[in-house]
Amino acid sequence: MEPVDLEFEEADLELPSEPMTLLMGPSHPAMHGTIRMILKLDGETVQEVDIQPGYLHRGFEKMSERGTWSQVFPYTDRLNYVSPLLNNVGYALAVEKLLGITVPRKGQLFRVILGELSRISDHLTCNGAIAMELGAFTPFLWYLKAREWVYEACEEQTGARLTHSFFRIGGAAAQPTAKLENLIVPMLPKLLEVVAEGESLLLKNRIFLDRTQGVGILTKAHAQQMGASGPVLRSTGIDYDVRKDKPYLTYAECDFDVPVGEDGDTYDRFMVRAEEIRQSVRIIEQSLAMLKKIAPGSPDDAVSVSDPRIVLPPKKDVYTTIEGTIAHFKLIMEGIDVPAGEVYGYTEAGNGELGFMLVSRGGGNPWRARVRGPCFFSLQAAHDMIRGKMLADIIPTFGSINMIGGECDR
Amino acid sequence: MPTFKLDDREIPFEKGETIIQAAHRQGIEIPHYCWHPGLSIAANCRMCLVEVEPPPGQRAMMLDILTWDAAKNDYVVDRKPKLQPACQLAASDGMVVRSESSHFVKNTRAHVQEFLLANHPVDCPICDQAGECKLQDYYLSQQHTPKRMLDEPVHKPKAVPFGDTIVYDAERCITCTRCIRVCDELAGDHMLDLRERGNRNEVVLAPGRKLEGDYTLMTEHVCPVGALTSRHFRFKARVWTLKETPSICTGCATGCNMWVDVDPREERAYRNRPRDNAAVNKYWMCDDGMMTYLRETERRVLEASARGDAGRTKLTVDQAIERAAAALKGVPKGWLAVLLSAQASSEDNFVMVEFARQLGAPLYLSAKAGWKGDKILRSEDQNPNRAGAVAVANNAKVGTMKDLLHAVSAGQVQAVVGLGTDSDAEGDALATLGRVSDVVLLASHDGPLAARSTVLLPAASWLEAPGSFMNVRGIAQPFAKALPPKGDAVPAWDLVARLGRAMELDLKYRKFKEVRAAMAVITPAANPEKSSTADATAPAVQPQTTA
Amino acid sequence: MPGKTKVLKKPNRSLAEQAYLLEIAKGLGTTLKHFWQGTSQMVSGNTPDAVKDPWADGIATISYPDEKRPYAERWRGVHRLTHRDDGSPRCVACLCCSTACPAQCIYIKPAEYAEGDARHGYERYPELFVIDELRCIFCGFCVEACPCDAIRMDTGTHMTAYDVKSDFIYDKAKLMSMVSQHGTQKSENPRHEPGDPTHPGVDRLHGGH
Amino acid sequence: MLLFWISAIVKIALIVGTLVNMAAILLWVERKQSAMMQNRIGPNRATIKIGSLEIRAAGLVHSIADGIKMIWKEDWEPVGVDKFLYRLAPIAALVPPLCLFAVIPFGPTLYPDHARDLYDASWAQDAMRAVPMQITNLNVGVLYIFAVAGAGVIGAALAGWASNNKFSLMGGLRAASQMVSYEVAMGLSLVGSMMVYQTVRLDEMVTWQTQHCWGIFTQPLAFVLFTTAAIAETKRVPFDVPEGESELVAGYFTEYAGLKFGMFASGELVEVCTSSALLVTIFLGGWQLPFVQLTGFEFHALGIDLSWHWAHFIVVIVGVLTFVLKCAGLIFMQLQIRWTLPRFRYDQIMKLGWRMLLPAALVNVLATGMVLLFLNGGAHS
Amino acid sequence: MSKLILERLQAAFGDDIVEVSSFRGDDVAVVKPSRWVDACKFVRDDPRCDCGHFTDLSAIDRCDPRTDELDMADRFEVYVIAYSIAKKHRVRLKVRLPGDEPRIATLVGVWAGANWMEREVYDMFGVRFEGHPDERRILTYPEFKGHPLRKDYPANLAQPLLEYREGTFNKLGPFLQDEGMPLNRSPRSDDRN
Amino acid sequence: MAELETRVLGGGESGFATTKFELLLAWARKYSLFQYPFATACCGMEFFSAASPRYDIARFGAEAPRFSPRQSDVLWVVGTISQRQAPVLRRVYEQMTEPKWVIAFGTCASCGGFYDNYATVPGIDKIIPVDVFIPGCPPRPEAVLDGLMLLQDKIARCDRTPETVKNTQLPAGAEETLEKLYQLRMKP
Repeated sequence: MEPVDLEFEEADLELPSEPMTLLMGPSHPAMHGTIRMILKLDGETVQEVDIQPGYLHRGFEKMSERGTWSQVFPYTDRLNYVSPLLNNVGYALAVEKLLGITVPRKGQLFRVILGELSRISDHLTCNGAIAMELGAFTPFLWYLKAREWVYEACEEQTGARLTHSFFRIGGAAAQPTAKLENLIVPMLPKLLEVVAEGESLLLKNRIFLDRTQGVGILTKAHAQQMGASGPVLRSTGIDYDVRKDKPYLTYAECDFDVPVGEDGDTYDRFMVRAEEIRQSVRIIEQSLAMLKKIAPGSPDDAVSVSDPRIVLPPKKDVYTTIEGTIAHFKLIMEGIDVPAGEVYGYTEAGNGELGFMLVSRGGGNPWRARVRGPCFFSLQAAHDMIRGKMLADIIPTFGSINMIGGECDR
Repeated sequence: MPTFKLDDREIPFEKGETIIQAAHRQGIEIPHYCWHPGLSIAANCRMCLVEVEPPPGQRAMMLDILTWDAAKNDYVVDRKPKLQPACQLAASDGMVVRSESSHFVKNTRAHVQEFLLANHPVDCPICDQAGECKLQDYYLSQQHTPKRMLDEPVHKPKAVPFGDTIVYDAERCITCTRCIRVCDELAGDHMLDLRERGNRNEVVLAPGRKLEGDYTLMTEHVCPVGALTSRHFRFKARVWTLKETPSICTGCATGCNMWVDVDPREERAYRNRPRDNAAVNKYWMCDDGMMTYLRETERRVLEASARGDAGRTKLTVDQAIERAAAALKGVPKGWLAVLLSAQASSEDNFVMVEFARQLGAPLYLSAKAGWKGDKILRSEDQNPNRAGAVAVANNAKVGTMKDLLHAVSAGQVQAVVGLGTDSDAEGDALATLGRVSDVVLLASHDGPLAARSTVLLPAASWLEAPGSFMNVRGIAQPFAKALPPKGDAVPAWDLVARLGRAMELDLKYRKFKEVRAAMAVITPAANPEKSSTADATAPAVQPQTTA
Repeated sequence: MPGKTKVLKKPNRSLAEQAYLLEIAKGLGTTLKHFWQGTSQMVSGNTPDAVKDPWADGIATISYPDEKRPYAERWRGVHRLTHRDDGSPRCVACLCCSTACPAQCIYIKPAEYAEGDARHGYERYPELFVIDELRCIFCGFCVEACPCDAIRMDTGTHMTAYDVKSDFIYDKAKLMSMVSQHGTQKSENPRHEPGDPTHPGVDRLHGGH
Repeated sequence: MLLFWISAIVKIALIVGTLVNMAAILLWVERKQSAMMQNRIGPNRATIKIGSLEIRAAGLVHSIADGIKMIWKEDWEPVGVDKFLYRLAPIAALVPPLCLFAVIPFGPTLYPDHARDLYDASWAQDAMRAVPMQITNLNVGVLYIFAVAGAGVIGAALAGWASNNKFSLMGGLRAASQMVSYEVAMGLSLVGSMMVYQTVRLDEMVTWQTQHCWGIFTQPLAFVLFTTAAIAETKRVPFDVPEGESELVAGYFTEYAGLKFGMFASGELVEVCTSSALLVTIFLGGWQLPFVQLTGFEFHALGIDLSWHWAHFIVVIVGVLTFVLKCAGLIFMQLQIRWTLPRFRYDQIMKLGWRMLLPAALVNVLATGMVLLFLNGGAHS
Repeated sequence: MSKLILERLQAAFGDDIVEVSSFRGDDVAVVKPSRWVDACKFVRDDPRCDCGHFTDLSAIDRCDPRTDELDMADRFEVYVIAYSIAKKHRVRLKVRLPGDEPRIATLVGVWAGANWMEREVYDMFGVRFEGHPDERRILTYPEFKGHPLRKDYPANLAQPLLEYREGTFNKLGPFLQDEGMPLNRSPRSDDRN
Repeated sequence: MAELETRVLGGGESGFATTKFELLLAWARKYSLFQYPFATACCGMEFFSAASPRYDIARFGAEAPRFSPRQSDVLWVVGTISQRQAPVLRRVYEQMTEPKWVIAFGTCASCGGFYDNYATVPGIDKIIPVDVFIPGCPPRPEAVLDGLMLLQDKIARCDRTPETVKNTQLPAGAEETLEKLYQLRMKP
């Protein structure tokens, strides 16, 4: 309904002023290079905002349809490139759901451990970036230092620092190396120390509190409507965590808490992520203990299923036996023959529920591989968090959504 | 129609058909190596074994066997039914056959497959069959267990030359005898045979012979594994990178259906393979037809040119069309001759006929001279589309090349517009063409006519444009575009249409679809959709009738 | 399942926090501590060995290029083509790697060994083996896809920067010149292709044995 | 008279030279200091090679490189700018902080004729032969400072306006309002001090502190307020909203390149120096070192009597050095703050300025007045 | 997982639910286009379904251009996934649309979050959403021609939108204007009565 | 733009006839590289890593990130440039003041990487000149520093020729195959 035309008075009372339109991004330092916001500003207040994603649209879904099921892994690495292993795990689990197979226990624990390390690096980056964008550069660099440790541990296991492409349908590309524990166990307390030190600069500091508390508020109902998930949803007070609500891998056996916030403001999101780092550390410690308990040589003591129709045979077999060579060739040439069907596989990634809607028509290539990038949903909700607030509030709000271009624009 | 039951599915069959045939017709594949729909039954690979349930009231024939019990770590006595080869077992009404649903069958197939692989060399990386090898297919679908035999496999001769076209690898051979049967039954020449027994068994040439004749490549085509490889194709490409396109052989007037395998990355054709069509070529092609893909790139015309006083000058296609149009415009009505081509597609010829009709020009037909045909597939006429060219002329008189040359010598022709470059007339006779002031030629390859043209336009070859051929028996068959045109080449019908438009004729064709549609209306006989008996893309499901 | 929801309450702000100064001073104290640690280490030259002890307090910088961190055993670096015993490439140009490569950065032109070569007629070899290292995404799929252990990424180096695109095109000779982390160029694949002089018992025309 | 002119020119040259170089040095200090805080090494790879000698100077050479590069960087002007104002802005940003130093006493007065003598109060009568360690001794001292510091805002505002860029404009506006607001708090915070010192001349303030005690003890609140306001005036974290990188790209000087950008950047660093110098002068006793009198070291307390007489020029040098070191300490503190704190939001800055600093400054004036009234016991009434 | 939601849906909508299935624990119901919004509202509001959390909305192109006609009757499948945080179950609702001018009513009124997802489906598949408040492309740019996730769009078909460098630099043409798009008019849950 | 042309044309000549002053200037520029990080994607993470305390790109004097293109000397194009992003990148490059350098950071920026599809620009050298390519997906910080040092070398040599093709030792016949390979890739 159009309001009744009452334009005669109000316009005359004040000096005519036009709202200023400001283009922010995509190369704006706070927009992570991939978002453009068109702002209508009244002074410093944001009257209206048009958030335009898509500057990092790289055709993930189209590219997935081109290659085999396995060739999607490098692309998944680059979805949420701050926590690549979680995407690897998410995609592998979705395809495994479609195939109806389960990975041996060691493989599951390995996925949990590396995945949670990835989550830590994600949250370190996000929280560090919030601090940096608020002008506190030092904690950011401290967090980066800690993140390097995580990268170095992951490099030892997977052979790459960031884009690991490590997990496979039906397992992982390799066994954990002997250094797994040596690299992780002494690191974790150090890492928590760094986190605490960074927080000591921020959490009691009124400048930081004023900048984050009451800023970028998302209500419970609205968050659900918008499809928000992960830390953004939990900050509103909803304790939805796929690891708890629909446990996968070995999360059901782990003792960890789901941190939730109170108001859904930037501070809550910061705190939820900070707490999740601590919970992830707990999960890793427990998983390492569980890993130790696996009896060598038992069926559990494998990272991959042994079906040659799904997992490449061991290299030794490929070099020396025709059976291995054939299986190897079939998988390389044609890919895994995934039966027709469609599933929605979802896991808790760094930013929330990472869903893969996979459609197979049989054969080696995905028919459709849709990614539900959690931050695409959160970013949509950002519109309401930003509107009516001040220009400077965009930065922590946007930062705490942890918009990752690869996952958002795909 | 009588039916039998295969894995709970009713399969209709005709009397005398075997189970595998009837299932094959329904699109169900029962694993097999030695059986081939076009060949006689050998039943030696044992891959197609199926379980046949006894008729009601009768006891199943059971055999005592030993099976390995992992729990007891020993063999235990067990029983299994006697399985039957589906390729040899004639179907009977109401029969109940179990293939995939029987664990006995599955178990047996796994073991047959394992047995076939027992001595197989680790050759996939160097084997050209990898990617279309039945051993690979059935390993994953039937066996998928790791190797158990750890001994050194039996070594047999490798890289044995079987004539000029085929190389044989005995280690890869599963002695299914398909190649022997092809020689016997298709070529009618017993050049190959088996020798030795058991794991020494191998295919050998008949003493003093080598693999020769016109159908040697069919031995490679039927080989389900990588034992026989073609010298032309081996080590050149990998089959899984190739893309197949349905096409028609241009070698002779038989019009054998074939697949052309091209590498889309390199835009190059790597081989031809027969495409099953019961009405035309059944499952076969001759060696010359298989090699036509090589001819496609030889002596190509890739740019437009015109002959001037100082030799040929290169032109763009548009310039050449302009020049040709300018020359042809001055030719008085009736003094222009239009030359159709028995090598070009019906669509090209059709537009050419339209062109001629609008100018009132008489039609002639250029064609290759004949070659030696045989009773199997090879037609004596080397031109794939003589019938089509005549059909699109739509009852207009089509003179031969000789007629044209007569007309030229009689001074009745001032200019010629022609398709193709082939001529059945010899060199000296062709020299007569020198009397004609303008010879505009649209050719994909260089040849006797192209050399005598005054304006030469580059046409797309048969792999570079879609079209259709009508074979000697009057069956019009479409073929698809497999490669993008090379150089400046443009489909011939398009060139004719552009030339016509440059001459202010009414030739509106801009898309291939439009040409095909017009052809379907004006000369329905030549339209492949109407008269083709087999869909170009559908798999062969016709029962075989080969002897 | 154990574990529960943990509500993170917003703490009440004390007056000290509201007045900025105290907490700012504490923050300054923390950063001063780091400053003092770093400065004293730098001045005294006692910086911790960042390579061996990444978790040490204080200066954590690896002074690349003067110091280098050894790469992980599994680190996927620049490719190399392995050698056979006679120094020829292990690769048989089966094209598995280029098939598996998501970036399509491997180009192989297979060919048959020349007449007279022991392997003539038996196997193929890569006449051209080119990797565009600029295009490569270092996912390791080529190594995984190789059925012959012919291509490896265990060189323990990273691909360095160039200012010219064509420098990134690594051809067969260059790839074969790369050495693994452990100094070897040999392949670990024990298989002998049939044309190999070391292949057991092959008689070209009649099965030996 | 000749001495006056010579000494004035030497002093101006010395101070301007030092300040401009200080920008380069501070750049290095800032980099190194932040690096140390962040567990890294910081710039160290630039080398000057003189023969076989390689000078790295722990990264100080990088600052030289920065300067040279900046000077020869393309001086580009965006389309549609007001050329005059655009060029004026960087000058307007750099000059006021330099001018500010004119009235700051950075050492005891030097009597060149008596350089080697012990101090004698009688020299002071021969004013013509004195070289005060201050460029000019204005009798409006502090007021001059307010006036000149207030002019500093012009640079930022002009730059923001002239750049024809929305981010610049917002930055300029923010800078203008922020500086004007804090100007008020800054001025009021000093009122108390002026009341205590009973003067507006800076040299007299130092003298008063020499005789009594440092201003930080008489006016602790004013010190805090003035420090806050001074940091705000320098537009650095946590008050760097006019150029807040993550919000306004580079704020009011987004469109400036090359040397002009360098002038803004160094203007900022010079402001850090000046504000430190002001703080030292007003609150930390200026060039005065405890127990060092004009005659030398004097300690008369706790029943100990120590005196150690120095030649006059030594006293002057010690004074200047003291001043420099005090400034350095404050600069260090400012840089430390810059690398520790997050930044305010624009409206929070305004709130802080108007709702906290200003009332506090007023309270301070009131309290000072009452204390003074009480101490003086209504002597003048 | 019980098939509670599917049963409730079938009870409420009868024949308008074209098809239900459960595969690997995923409950799927195909709805007739005419009841699309109603079915979604039902799973959101029905107290026993209670699927208030909007999880995903996207589409699938079921056409294989090699074998199927491009305008096949059920070419596009638009699906929405809804989740109940309290009851921990989720459902996937689908609607099948023809390849020729696919249109469907918008879900923005049901879940505000459908806004961008529907824009994405429009962008990628060309499905129009009737009543959508802000229908424009989201991941590609306004000048983009075609819909990239349709099966008949070649993956590497680059569009000549940018003035690429040709030869020397100074030949560069004028640049694309900023995308002067209208400001976001997305409906918000809280100011919608 | 006219300047640009002289720069491109004259680069080679001035590259050899350098004066003392030019050397001094080159030295200064080499050690004072203000960077504009045009970070869009995954590579941004490794760019952070290069700036992190573990690798500390500041040691090279390339500390200060200036988000205003006017004030920066080197444009790091970090991550995938999509068709939609490309005009923005071009604009940023045009806004930079001379002298300016461009580093293509990572596979995507250098050649599009494995995103050879409708959305991605196959290498930023299609849009702007590039001085240094850093391979890797993403490059590890060591490689980043290698690239930076290479750029410093280039600056010190007064080498202002972006992306000039030098001769490399390739086997006979490889060139045309490579040419073909590239053509195939660049084909729409």
